[in-house]
Amino acid sequence: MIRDEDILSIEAPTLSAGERLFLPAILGGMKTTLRHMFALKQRRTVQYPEEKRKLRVENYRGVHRLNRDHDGRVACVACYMCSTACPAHCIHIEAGESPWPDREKYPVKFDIDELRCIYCGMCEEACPVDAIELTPDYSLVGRTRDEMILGKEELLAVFDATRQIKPRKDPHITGYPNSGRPEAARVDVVLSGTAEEAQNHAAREGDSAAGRAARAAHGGGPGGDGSA
Amino acid sequence: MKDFLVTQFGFSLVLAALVFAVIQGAVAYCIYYERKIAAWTQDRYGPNRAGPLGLLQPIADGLKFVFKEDYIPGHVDKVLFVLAPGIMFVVCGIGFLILPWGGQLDASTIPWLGSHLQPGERMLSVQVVSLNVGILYLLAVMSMSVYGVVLGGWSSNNKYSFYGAMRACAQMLAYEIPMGLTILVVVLTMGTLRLEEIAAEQAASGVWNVFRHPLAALILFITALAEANRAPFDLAEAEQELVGGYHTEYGALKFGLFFLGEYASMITTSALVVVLFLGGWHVWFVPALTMEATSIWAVLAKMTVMAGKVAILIFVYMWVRWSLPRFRFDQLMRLAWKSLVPMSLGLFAAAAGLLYFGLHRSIPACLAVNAVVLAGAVAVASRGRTPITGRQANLRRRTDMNDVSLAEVRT
Amino acid sequence: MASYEPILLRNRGVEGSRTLKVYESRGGYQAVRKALKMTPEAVVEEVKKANLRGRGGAGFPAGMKWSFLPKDRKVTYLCVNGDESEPPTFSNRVLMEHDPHQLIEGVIIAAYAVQAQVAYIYLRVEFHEPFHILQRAVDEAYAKGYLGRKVFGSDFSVDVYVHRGAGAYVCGEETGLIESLEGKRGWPRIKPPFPAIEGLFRKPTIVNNVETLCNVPHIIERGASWFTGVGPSHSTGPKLFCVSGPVKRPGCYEWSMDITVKELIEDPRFGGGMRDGKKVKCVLPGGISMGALSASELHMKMDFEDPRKFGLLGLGTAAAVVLDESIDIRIVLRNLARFYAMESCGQCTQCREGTSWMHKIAERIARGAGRLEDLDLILQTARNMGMMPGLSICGLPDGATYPIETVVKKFRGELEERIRAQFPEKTEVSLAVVG
Amino acid sequence: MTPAALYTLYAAFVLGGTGLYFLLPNPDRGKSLAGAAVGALGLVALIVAWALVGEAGTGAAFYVLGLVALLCTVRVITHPKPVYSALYFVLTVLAVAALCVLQGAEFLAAALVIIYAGAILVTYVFVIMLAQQSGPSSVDRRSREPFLSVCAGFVTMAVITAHASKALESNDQAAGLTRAEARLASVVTESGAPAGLAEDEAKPSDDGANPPAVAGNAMAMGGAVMTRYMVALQLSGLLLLIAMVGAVAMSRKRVPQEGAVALRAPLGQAGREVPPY
Amino acid sequence: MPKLIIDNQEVQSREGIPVLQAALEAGWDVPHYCYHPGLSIVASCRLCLMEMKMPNPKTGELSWAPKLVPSCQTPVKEGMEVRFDSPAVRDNQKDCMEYFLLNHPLDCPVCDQAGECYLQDYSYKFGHAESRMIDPKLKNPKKDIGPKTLLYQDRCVMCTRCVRFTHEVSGTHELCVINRGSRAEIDVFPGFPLDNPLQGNVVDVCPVGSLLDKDFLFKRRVWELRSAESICPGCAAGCAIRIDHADETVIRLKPRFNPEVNDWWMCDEGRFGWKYVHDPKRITAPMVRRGMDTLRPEWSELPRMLRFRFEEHMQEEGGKGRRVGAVLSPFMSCEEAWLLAKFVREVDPQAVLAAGPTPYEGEDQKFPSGVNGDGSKVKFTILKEKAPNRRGVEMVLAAAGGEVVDFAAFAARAMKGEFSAGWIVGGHPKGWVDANTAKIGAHFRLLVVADIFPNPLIEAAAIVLPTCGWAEREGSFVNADGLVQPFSRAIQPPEGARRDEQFLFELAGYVGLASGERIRELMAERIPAFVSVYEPPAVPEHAH
Amino acid sequence: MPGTTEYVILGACLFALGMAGFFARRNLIVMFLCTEIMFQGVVLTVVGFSQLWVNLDGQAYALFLLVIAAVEAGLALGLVVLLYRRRGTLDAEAWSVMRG
Repeated sequence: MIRDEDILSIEAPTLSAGERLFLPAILGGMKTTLRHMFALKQRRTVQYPEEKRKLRVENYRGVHRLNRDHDGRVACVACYMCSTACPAHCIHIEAGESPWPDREKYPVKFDIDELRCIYCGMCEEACPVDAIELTPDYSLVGRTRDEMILGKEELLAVFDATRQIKPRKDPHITGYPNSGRPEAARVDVVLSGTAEEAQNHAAREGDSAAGRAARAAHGGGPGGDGSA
Repeated sequence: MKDFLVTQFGFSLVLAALVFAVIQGAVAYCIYYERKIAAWTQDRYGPNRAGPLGLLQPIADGLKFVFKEDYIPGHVDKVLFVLAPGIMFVVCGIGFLILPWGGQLDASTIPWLGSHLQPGERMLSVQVVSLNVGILYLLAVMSMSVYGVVLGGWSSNNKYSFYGAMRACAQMLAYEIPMGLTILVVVLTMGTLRLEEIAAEQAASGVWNVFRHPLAALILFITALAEANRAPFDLAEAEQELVGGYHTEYGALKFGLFFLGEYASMITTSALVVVLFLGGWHVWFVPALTMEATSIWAVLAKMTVMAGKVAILIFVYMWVRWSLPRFRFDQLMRLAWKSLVPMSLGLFAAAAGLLYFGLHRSIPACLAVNAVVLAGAVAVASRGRTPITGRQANLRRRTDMNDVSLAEVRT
Repeated sequence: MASYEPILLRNRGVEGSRTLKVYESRGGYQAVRKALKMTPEAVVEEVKKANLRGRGGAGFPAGMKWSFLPKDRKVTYLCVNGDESEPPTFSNRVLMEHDPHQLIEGVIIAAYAVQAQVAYIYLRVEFHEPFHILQRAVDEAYAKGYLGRKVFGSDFSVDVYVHRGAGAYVCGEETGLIESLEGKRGWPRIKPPFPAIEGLFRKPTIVNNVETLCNVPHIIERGASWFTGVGPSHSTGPKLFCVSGPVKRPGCYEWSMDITVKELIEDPRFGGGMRDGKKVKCVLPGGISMGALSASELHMKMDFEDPRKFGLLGLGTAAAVVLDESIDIRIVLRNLARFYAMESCGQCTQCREGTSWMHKIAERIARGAGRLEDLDLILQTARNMGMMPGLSICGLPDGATYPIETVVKKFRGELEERIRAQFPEKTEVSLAVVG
Repeated sequence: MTPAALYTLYAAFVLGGTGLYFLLPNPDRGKSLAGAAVGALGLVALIVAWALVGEAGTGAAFYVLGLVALLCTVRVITHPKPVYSALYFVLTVLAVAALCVLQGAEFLAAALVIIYAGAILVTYVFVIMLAQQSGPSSVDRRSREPFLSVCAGFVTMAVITAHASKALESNDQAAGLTRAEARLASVVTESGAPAGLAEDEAKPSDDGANPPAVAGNAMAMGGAVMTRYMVALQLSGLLLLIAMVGAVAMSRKRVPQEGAVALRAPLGQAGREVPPY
Repeated sequence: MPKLIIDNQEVQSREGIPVLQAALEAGWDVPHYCYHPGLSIVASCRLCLMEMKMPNPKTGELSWAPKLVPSCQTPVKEGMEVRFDSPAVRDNQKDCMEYFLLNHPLDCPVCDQAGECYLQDYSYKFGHAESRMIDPKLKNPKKDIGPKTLLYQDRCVMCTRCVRFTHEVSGTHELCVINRGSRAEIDVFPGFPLDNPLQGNVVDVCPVGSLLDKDFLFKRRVWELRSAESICPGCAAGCAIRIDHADETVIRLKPRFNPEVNDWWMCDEGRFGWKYVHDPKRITAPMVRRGMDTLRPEWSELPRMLRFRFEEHMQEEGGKGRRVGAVLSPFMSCEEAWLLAKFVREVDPQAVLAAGPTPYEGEDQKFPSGVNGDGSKVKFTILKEKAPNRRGVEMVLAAAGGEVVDFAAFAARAMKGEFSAGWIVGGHPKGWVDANTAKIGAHFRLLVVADIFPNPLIEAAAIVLPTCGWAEREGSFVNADGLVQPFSRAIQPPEGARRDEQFLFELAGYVGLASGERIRELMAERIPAFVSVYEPPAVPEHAH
Repeated sequence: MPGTTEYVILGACLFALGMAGFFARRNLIVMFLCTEIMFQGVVLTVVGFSQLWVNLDGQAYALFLLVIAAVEAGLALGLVVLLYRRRGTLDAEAWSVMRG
């Protein structure tokens, strides 16, 4: 609601008689365009298929990718933040209980309709684990609409294809310290030396050991998706 | 048959067919030309893929128009929907009939065809029709082009089309008046309605009308822009507001006809300006381009010169289009009714006065009259306050009322 | 220092002091006989007059507490708080181990005064020996008819049960004790209603400390005026003091409450001075919950009022821990914090999370990864947990904040010095989890 | 005019009137082929009548243009969609203009096209489109007293024709003579027109009463209008001015004063519900 | 009706409620976790602390007491003055929120509670932006505490609502608190999982994402859900519930406060018993049998066709004394029953109407159960009558007049061939037609069977109509206590099916859009009970 | 060159058709169109007579007719629009009720 007192009454500047004709201004404008017309060396157009423009890799918003963490697993935790933030409603996620002990959820399905997408980058902003990113790849083509709906495997493949030119940032906010760094410092406070505490502690340690084993069993080494 | 072709009627037929064909081709290349100019203005290359320098682009475009599905939406008035582009095309296409392309032609100089004639035996007018109301014919034809736009807009049964049509209609009606008046200035100066005579007169005296009536020439050029619905007067198809204006619903060949119509009328109006003000086919100090040179080669040279002048004018059209922003509708109307009509009226009255005193051919007198009219316009314009338009006027009002009583306004 | 004859500990060291026979022979069970002849109200009045302040730590006048009971009650319980969990404190244990009948006599008088039909003596689980001693004494008393139906032939009946808890510091808090006694998880109850209105099994209940009740027979026997004559006017009666740490004679001593901390440490009748000639660095004079004194504050009197002047919470259990100069104050801080983090019951948010946070900070400082701002942080945390008046159900967070705050405030210089002196790389804390 | 021609003409009128009656919009009837057929017969009769009265110079152009004018006029009257009526009228105007050209009235023809087709009818179309945007309304589907209207129209037509033919017949001789004289005059009169004028044009006589034989050229018209009809010209200018003022006054949007809005009914409703008088 | 002053505003309150409840009802947003009006008060979260005017012990003057008191524990007294809008209270809320989040993993992105989590809400409203703790967080385990519930201990705020629920409402005592301090955990006794008929409520009472429903786990983010107020059709108790749905799919049910029936609770049977709504075996399209063929008619032509066929039939058979018989299922809403009864009475004024058989299972279950249920007050009951609207249908039949019989009699008369045309409505999710009932189908010449799942009667039916699950239609149920309760539609019927009340509305000869309210208006002329329906009182906006 | 009689007959036909249409049609705009047709008839007639008398009077008369037609169109259409706004219909019958 704009209040009346907030409205500024703006007077147009008073013009001189010559200016009132607008002809000088018009001619001035036309001079400018004429100059451009014959400044042949200034051509800015990139002859696309032959020439390609250099992009700012960090900022360009092209095809999405789904990042892998250091173990090669999909980094996404299926929190739906991207699909919630998406103004075009082009992200469709189905969450499932993750096979890895260090996180709760992972995406069973992760589809992005690249035709619906407006490449605003809100998904990237919304992602709490920096799992979804937009790559500098803009040459996405397809013959059918279905082809333009990228699934999890395709998005991971985009990551594999672009990880050289745009390496993955380390996530800075995450509830899961192990998902980002190879060996995040894990300090548990052992409050006292009672047997019970020690047991609990050992049990938790055991958990993570089991987790490592499970990871190995899932083939979660680098290169493998681990979610298959 | 051989003789028929060198009679005026036969020659006119041939010329009509020739000019019509050339104009259609020229229209296609106008589009190419326009795209190139647009590109250059914006530091781009423009079409450069189809053929060398993209020269085949118009053909590709034309083929595209032809091969697209000719779709008629279900909600339109079918008869008028089909009729409208036809009207547009025909009306814009028949204006060139009275344009003089090259003065007189001595039929005997035509190789082979005129070999049986004596030199000077039969002089042909390089013009399709010579009418004694020539300019009136042109005006009449131009006034009919409104129908194409209006019917196209209305029959589309789409509010954007309809708005576009209404705007085009009002615009054309408004700009026809200054256009007619400036033409009358020339008519008064030249004392004839026949275009070929106007052109010949300028060639004979070597004084183009633009040197006598530069202001009238400018006004005619501006109104010609408006009549052809060209930027900055392309309100009828303002994409930002009206999607595509009156031809929103059109596609394929029918849209192509509208397109052709627009460019054809550009050519016609440019030619009109050239004939009325720029000496038609005349260029100084070139022997081939005088009244007396009537050989076929001279005529061809004249026609080339004429075409060149038209091409330059069309370049200006396009240059203007890619330089200037579009008028708002009220500005457009204000320009017509409050600037162009009074100025052209003044010029017309002054020209009549000059005619009364026999000074109508005098360059200084004419220039003085033009200067006076321009000065008068400037004086009138600078007298008033800057018009406050649109929103600002509302603002003024709001704040004024604020002072009185805000409560009253709110209740 | 005037001479003082032990009253409460008069039977300590006497052969067979735990037996009924010896106790009676040394004048025991006279007071109860006297009391049973008085009206309950008169007994309450007498105790009130004596201004017997609770020895459990808070120092609430016992007589006053008794008079809070609703008049129209049908069932009343008396609970004896023997859950002596405050770290350096062992006076109750001494009382129970050496003179159980003195306690039983006090229980009977108190039960009579509040007209309680049942009395529970709640012991902490670690008190194996006191439990057995006390149980034996109770059995003896039952056998003699001093307990059970119509005690001492009067119309008054009282049953006494000795109960052992399951081991928690909070069970020393009266409502925590009640919960525990009811068989539930031992965490304090919200007040109001106070136990005197609705306590054990939702019935009016009086909870008194062992030492408090041990004083009662003497008040009845010798009169309130005797009691008020002992010690300063606001802190009347005999009091047990515990001394621990590197003093020559650690132990439990009885004296009136006009003794200073310094005397407690230095006097040969008590602590007897520091071992190996070390200097005192810090004393926690009232159990650890009341706060710490620096070496310059040893002139503090061990009564109910003086500690406040030194920034302490109160007299507490009057059990002084002496720390010598060889001790790193960071370790003191850590140990203090760890105790409360361990013992917080987990009910109230401030206490549950605050104590563990303070412990984390203290732990880090002790590990050598402290930051200077951690001192402010720990103070702030302590304050946010709520110092008197507290924000929680029970007083545990108050007890947790005072030692931390007094240690940080009174030894800030040393702490800062220690922090500055630590290896710089250790100050970098793993930031793997920041949130 | 011969009686045969006259009777043919009357027959044409009767047939045409009948046809028109059936062609007039009527919701109870579909498209009337019979009406169209009868009307066509009427037109044929009309052509025959023209042929019977016609002079030698009457060419195919006249028949074609005349038929176009008539057919378009009929469609103007009978078409249920006003837009189409207006467009047919444009065709009528064009046909009439062409007929004028046939009569050598070129300036008039140009004026007809520019003013009628280019301005007046555009305005009509404008108004129709603004007022009636959705299909033919019930107003246009039903005629008002079609029979009586047709009778009135065609009786008038017959009366005018009868009288005109009679008068023309009596004046034919004299008229022919006058025309011949005029043609002669135009040849002998020296051309005083400005340089560049076509040779077949002649300078009008001073008072315009005795125009050149081939009339209708712009110069002659100009001369006539500016001299002989000067007063009429000024009056028509005045008339146009008055009309302009009137039109502006009529279509002016009345901006209500602040606060006065509530007193009046909303604009759209004000007229629709006629309050009881 | 005591009046008290909260933040300088006078508030009218109710007798015997805590100040917190009074403030919530008056619109204050007082943060709280442990307080729940249906559970005992422990005042342990210390978030609702307030300042209170108390008499100065020395002078007796009223002044703001230095000590903050828990508003959940302080009963309302006439004339008392409290304030929440003071620096001390705000500071405490702020500090408390910091404490709550100290060891919280902040895994909102993967937490199912996110969006309806009071840790989120309160830390946004009352908390700090950042935590000052740099030390590693304490990690508490995730536990599988029962077949339907997961416990994420690290998200827990130890409000003990769940524990108190099992103690006080279900009376089953599965949950308890173990360990002390910040390591305190909610847990079950080994070998005794949380598995009682009301256990789903512990998820509801949990103000944070600590207790989660395995059925809903990871299914949806809550902000994608839309809600419809409804009534549980599981038994005749008529618990008020909320249907949370998304994309035309029921996602979960939640109880709605209704002091007359279910208070804040609902049973697991109702909570998880809706799955049949999305069963692929459902009948989804009307079928008309013509000879050997089965046709699929358009819904739009069905009302006219049915009326025509019944009227035609009555013209043929009516004279022979054979009547129309209709069975109205207790799974129908009152509105549907009324519309169908109206139709049947119109085509045959002497039609015989019957209420369909009502399923019963076991005995009524009353809670709290077990040793500690002191029996003084039953807090929740699961009825053995497993149909939502037997009383409603009976009310409609009573008002419909004419001959009304019970189902057994109806079946017997049908077997004798007394009815030539019939309209039998089912709707029981578990099926209801036994072998004997199936036989009556053969005795009808024109039989319409409407049911949600295929049943044996369909074999004999000339016309089969699909009915809807309760989530797909709107109307009202009358519960065991005679309470008329409306329920609204949550989702669209499956492709091909149509809302029953809309179809029957048109069948009964009305035009337009049917709504429960509109039909009740029509019904109210005949049955006064439907003049108004029972709507539970609104829950204070900030209460939870 | 066609003779005067044909023009007169054609003019009469147009005039009469215009008149019939004016009576028969109910749409105000179409009615005005019909009057314009009557003008056309008159124009043809006077042009025909101009031919007959070989002078410009007829044509000049026609020219003034154009003026009248333009004036009529301007005013009449303005009026029609006004009336349309008042009644929401173009039906002439809607204005047949006299209100004095």
